[in-house]
Amino acid sequence: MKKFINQIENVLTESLSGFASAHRDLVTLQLDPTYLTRSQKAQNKVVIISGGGSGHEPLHAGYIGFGMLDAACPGQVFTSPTPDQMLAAAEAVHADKGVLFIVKNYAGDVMNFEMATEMLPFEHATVLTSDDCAVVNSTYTTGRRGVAGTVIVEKCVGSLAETGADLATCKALGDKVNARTSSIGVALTSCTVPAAGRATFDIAETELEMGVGIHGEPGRKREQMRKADAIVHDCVQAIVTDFQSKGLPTNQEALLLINGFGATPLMELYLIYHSAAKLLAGHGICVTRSLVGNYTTALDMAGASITLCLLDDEIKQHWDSPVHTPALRWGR
Amino acid sequence: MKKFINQIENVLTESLSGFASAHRDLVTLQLDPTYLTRSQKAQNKVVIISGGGSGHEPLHAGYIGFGMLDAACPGQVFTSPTPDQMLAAAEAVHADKGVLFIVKNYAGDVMNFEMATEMLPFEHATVLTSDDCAVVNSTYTTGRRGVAGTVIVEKCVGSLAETGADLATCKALGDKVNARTSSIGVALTSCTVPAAGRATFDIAETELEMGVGIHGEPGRKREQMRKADAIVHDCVQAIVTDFQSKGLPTNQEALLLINGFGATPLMELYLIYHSAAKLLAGHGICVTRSLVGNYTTALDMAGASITLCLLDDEIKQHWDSPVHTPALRWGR
Amino acid sequence: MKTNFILSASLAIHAAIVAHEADIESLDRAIGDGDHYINMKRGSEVAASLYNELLPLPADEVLNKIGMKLLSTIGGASGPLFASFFMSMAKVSKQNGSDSLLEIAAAFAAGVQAIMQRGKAQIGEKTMLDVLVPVSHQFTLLAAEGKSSTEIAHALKETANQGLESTRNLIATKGRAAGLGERAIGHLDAGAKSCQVMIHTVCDLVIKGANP
Amino acid sequence: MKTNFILSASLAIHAAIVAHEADIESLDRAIGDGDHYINMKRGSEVAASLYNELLPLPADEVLNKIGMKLLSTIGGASGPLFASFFMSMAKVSKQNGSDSLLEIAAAFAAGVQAIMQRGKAQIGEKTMLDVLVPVSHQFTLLAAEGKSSTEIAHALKETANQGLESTRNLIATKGRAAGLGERAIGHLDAGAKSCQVMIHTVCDLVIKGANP
Ligand SMILES: Nc1ncnc2c1ncn2[C@@H]1O[C@H](COP(=O)(O)OP(=O)(O)O)[C@@H](O)[C@H]1O
Ligand SMILES: Nc1ncnc2c1ncn2[C@@H]1O[C@H](COP(=O)(O)OP(=O)(O)O)[C@@H](O)[C@H]1O
Ligand SMILES: [Mg+2]
Ligand SMILES: [Mg+2]
Ligand SMILES: [Mg+2]
Ligand SMILES: [Mg+2]
Repeated sequence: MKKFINQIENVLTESLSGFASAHRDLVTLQLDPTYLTRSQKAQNKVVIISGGGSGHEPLHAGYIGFGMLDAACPGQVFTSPTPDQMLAAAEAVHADKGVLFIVKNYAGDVMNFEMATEMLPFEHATVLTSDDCAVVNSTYTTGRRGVAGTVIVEKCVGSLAETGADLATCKALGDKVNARTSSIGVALTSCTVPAAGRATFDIAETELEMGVGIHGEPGRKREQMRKADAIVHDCVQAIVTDFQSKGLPTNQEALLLINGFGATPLMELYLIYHSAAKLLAGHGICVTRSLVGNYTTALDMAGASITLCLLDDEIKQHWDSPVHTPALRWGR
Repeated sequence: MKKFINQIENVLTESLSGFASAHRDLVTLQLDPTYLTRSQKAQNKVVIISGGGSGHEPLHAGYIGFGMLDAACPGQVFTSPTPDQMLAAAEAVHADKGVLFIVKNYAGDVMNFEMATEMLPFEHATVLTSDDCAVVNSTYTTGRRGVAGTVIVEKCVGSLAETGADLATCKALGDKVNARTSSIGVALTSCTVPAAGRATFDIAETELEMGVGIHGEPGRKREQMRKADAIVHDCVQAIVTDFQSKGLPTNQEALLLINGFGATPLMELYLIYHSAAKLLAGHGICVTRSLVGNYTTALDMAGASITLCLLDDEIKQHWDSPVHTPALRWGR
Repeated sequence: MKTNFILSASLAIHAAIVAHEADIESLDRAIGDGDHYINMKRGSEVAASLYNELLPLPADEVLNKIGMKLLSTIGGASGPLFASFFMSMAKVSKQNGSDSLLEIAAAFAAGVQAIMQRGKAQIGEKTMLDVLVPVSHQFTLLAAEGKSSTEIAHALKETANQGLESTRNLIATKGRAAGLGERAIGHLDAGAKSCQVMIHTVCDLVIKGANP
Repeated sequence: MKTNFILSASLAIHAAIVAHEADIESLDRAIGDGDHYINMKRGSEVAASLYNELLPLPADEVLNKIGMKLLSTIGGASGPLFASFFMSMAKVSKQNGSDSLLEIAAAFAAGVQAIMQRGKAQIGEKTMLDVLVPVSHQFTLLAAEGKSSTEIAHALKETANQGLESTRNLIATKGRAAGLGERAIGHLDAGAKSCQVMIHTVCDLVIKGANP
């Protein structure tokens, strides 16, 4: 393992300190318990708080700021944060209209946020994101994982909250965006968790992991490496099938997010975009919004995920509205 | 080599097509010869054109748009573009106030741009960027390489050009920013050029390349891998020494750019930022502007470069001014 | 249960987790995300570090403080689960006492019940519960039969082994391995492994003569 | 020089470059950026593809068109250098003719001179010039002495070998390897290697009886 680190134990604190210092106009860091908030506390709005294991940067702290999150709680690498972080963050940012938590659907995240909300003295609600269509849903499982689609949920809900909308309305939009969003990921290499010091999985030069998560968990299937168009074809097929099984009409406008896992060059991400947009057009889906880059990473994993969000006027409006965060900024 | 590609020969065209389609509100792609321009042609200003080998994305095409470039000419991977591309781009965007080329100082880039300018029917000038302080300058060599500092030059000159400034003034600012900018890079792994199909250099788990360029050229020295603080210390020392040897006072405000080469997680880049800002403070340098992320990459190389630009009021103004490009956007 | 015993167990558990680094780590790497060992180490370390602070306190408070500390230290899936375990154990110990083996077994059962509630999981879902539930069941049974603490300790070690082994051929329906479908078959569950290690450690203390 | 000869040489050069892929590639990978083989292949391929189009044209136009095409095809450092070579050779061939060996040598010298001007480089800087300059010098000398084309071809192959070998112990002061300082020592220059390959190829055509 070769990484730019000093002591394994200090990686998070040093990195978060650098982040907070580089973006001191936008975010403020608190340690012990660890959470980040906007530098300027918002007033009289539903506050949006997210969090999760570290290693997915810029998710979530990179999305703190006007039009998106009010606070974020980073856990250890790939490990959910703890309830005390969430309680302290909520205490720091709440602005009398309630707290909305945006939580990626993993047992650990769900349980820690749940324990926090049980102790929380404010009105609150939670949007659970579960956009990963690689995980087959069944009544027996904990359900699908939340992956890169979470960024779209955070952007739209964050935008709505800025308008003064109430907690129930914000939660409803989050749930709607989540329901209309589907993702699938492909890994070409594993990532290396700093504290582990070695790759989470081994994979040959001729293989890929299809349906991989964002934690270096093995995917649904180990498959043969093949041309980009063939890989993208299977991903797009999975997403379209997912929408069909939900009864969502696919002949409409969509937002296409091509997300790099951390070690995949932009050159390849745009090539994937090109391939995906063409295939989607064949399904009657017209890509009118896009985001291409590293938005929900898995440390240094080579690979990418494809996320599609079926737009309607409300989602479009909240995607397009101004946002000003370290990692996503437009309109101001 | 595992990459998201179809045919090696089509990588660039497919990737550029994806880029142009994802950012169709901002950029337009022409093929044969290949160049990209703003979707909306600017009027009555010095036009800024850059270009260079591909593989450094988002450099340069990602910086086309208001407040930065008018056009960019991408070459083959790590290979300078050809004069016909530059001539066609200039022909397409020139707006009666002359053409300013921003060229990274490499023999190939310099010669190709030179041959283009010899045939160019418009008033023109060239800013050669040479911020890489790893390459020892001497009267015998071609001089220092242009690396990530090029982004700062493009941003500032692009801002000035929007104000209607004339060609000589734009060139002068570019030269000044370049003179006040110093960079040095460290690679932990090699990159893999798609057409070559294998890593450009081999490097052990215990080694790093100090003073590496952005093309997978070996660096100045192969050194032992060590803690981030020790690596960053040597980089900061090289930059400060460079400024001192140029007679530039270092006790002033600066812009710190921590640039990832493509496979380095944001977590590590912010850790480097934290370490560098602390060390710079010890030299009396106060970091008041920053940029952390993948801005001048070397395909899938793991590693990072540190760039410092000594600010003055003029540079600050042009750094802060609004910019709206695919890869850099603020203020609108 | 005595404060002294709980704190000795906590030190021994920390040592045992560290001694089993390779096993625990590789299991979570195979079908999880590879952090379970790090999480267990962080948790057991912080629990052990409370030794001096907790020594003067009654057992139920000790259990509760350990639970609270784990809650704000471990994170992940195992953090809230183990925290719930200790906090529930504390509550029942306080209400009913935990002097007799039967009372300890009841407190343990309450802890396991809390894990089931928090994680909305049952036995057979390829989690730590596949060790904890049978161990708890057996514990209560043997305590009711009036078996000695040493006899119980020997038996529970064996039950823990079987529980761990039972996770091998299961498909996971809870936790991260749930994303893997059939690929999880053939691997032991990491959380089950660390529970087996901890149960062995505590039972060994008893077998060596410690008084619970 | 005859159109026929130039075009045969162009086909042979393309084949020779491809045959030397491994050598050329590994040299630019060692102290450059690894693309020199790809650049040379792209350039020689496109030059070869012009065969039918150029066959009816006079030699100087053929040389010029090859130069122009290389300029818009190769890129990198070698693109403008080889383009300048051919375009200058074309110009001097047109002015002075290129029927005699002496005239061909003069055109070659003009081509090499153009490379020196475009790249602002001299011999001894660890570039293709370390092959081209001595070859040009030797060519002019032997042509002036009235040596036969076959004699000259044999001699130039040897000169090219020596020139290539001379780059081994140089520090580079031009091109990408200039960033490496002493680390470049011990490696041959990639551009020098491809020039040696091309000169050998053309000389072999002459030795086999082709009429330049
Ligand atoms: N819902 C659940 N109920 C009981 N145990 C669970 C549940 N989800 C996960 N676990 C246990 O937690 C273990 C993983 O813990 P850990 O690796 O620390 O957290 P994470 O899964 O968040 O990375 C699994 O091996 C499993 O035994
Ligand atoms: N200024 C120069 N003058 C002459 N030859 C040069 C010069 N710069 C580079 N070269 C030659 O070009 C070769 C490299 O070509 P190539 O790899 O195609 O381009 P690049 O260096 O742009 O990647 C070097 O090996 C050297 O022989
Ligand atoms: Mg985890
Ligand atoms: Mg090159
Ligand atoms: Mg885990
Ligand atoms: Mg090269």
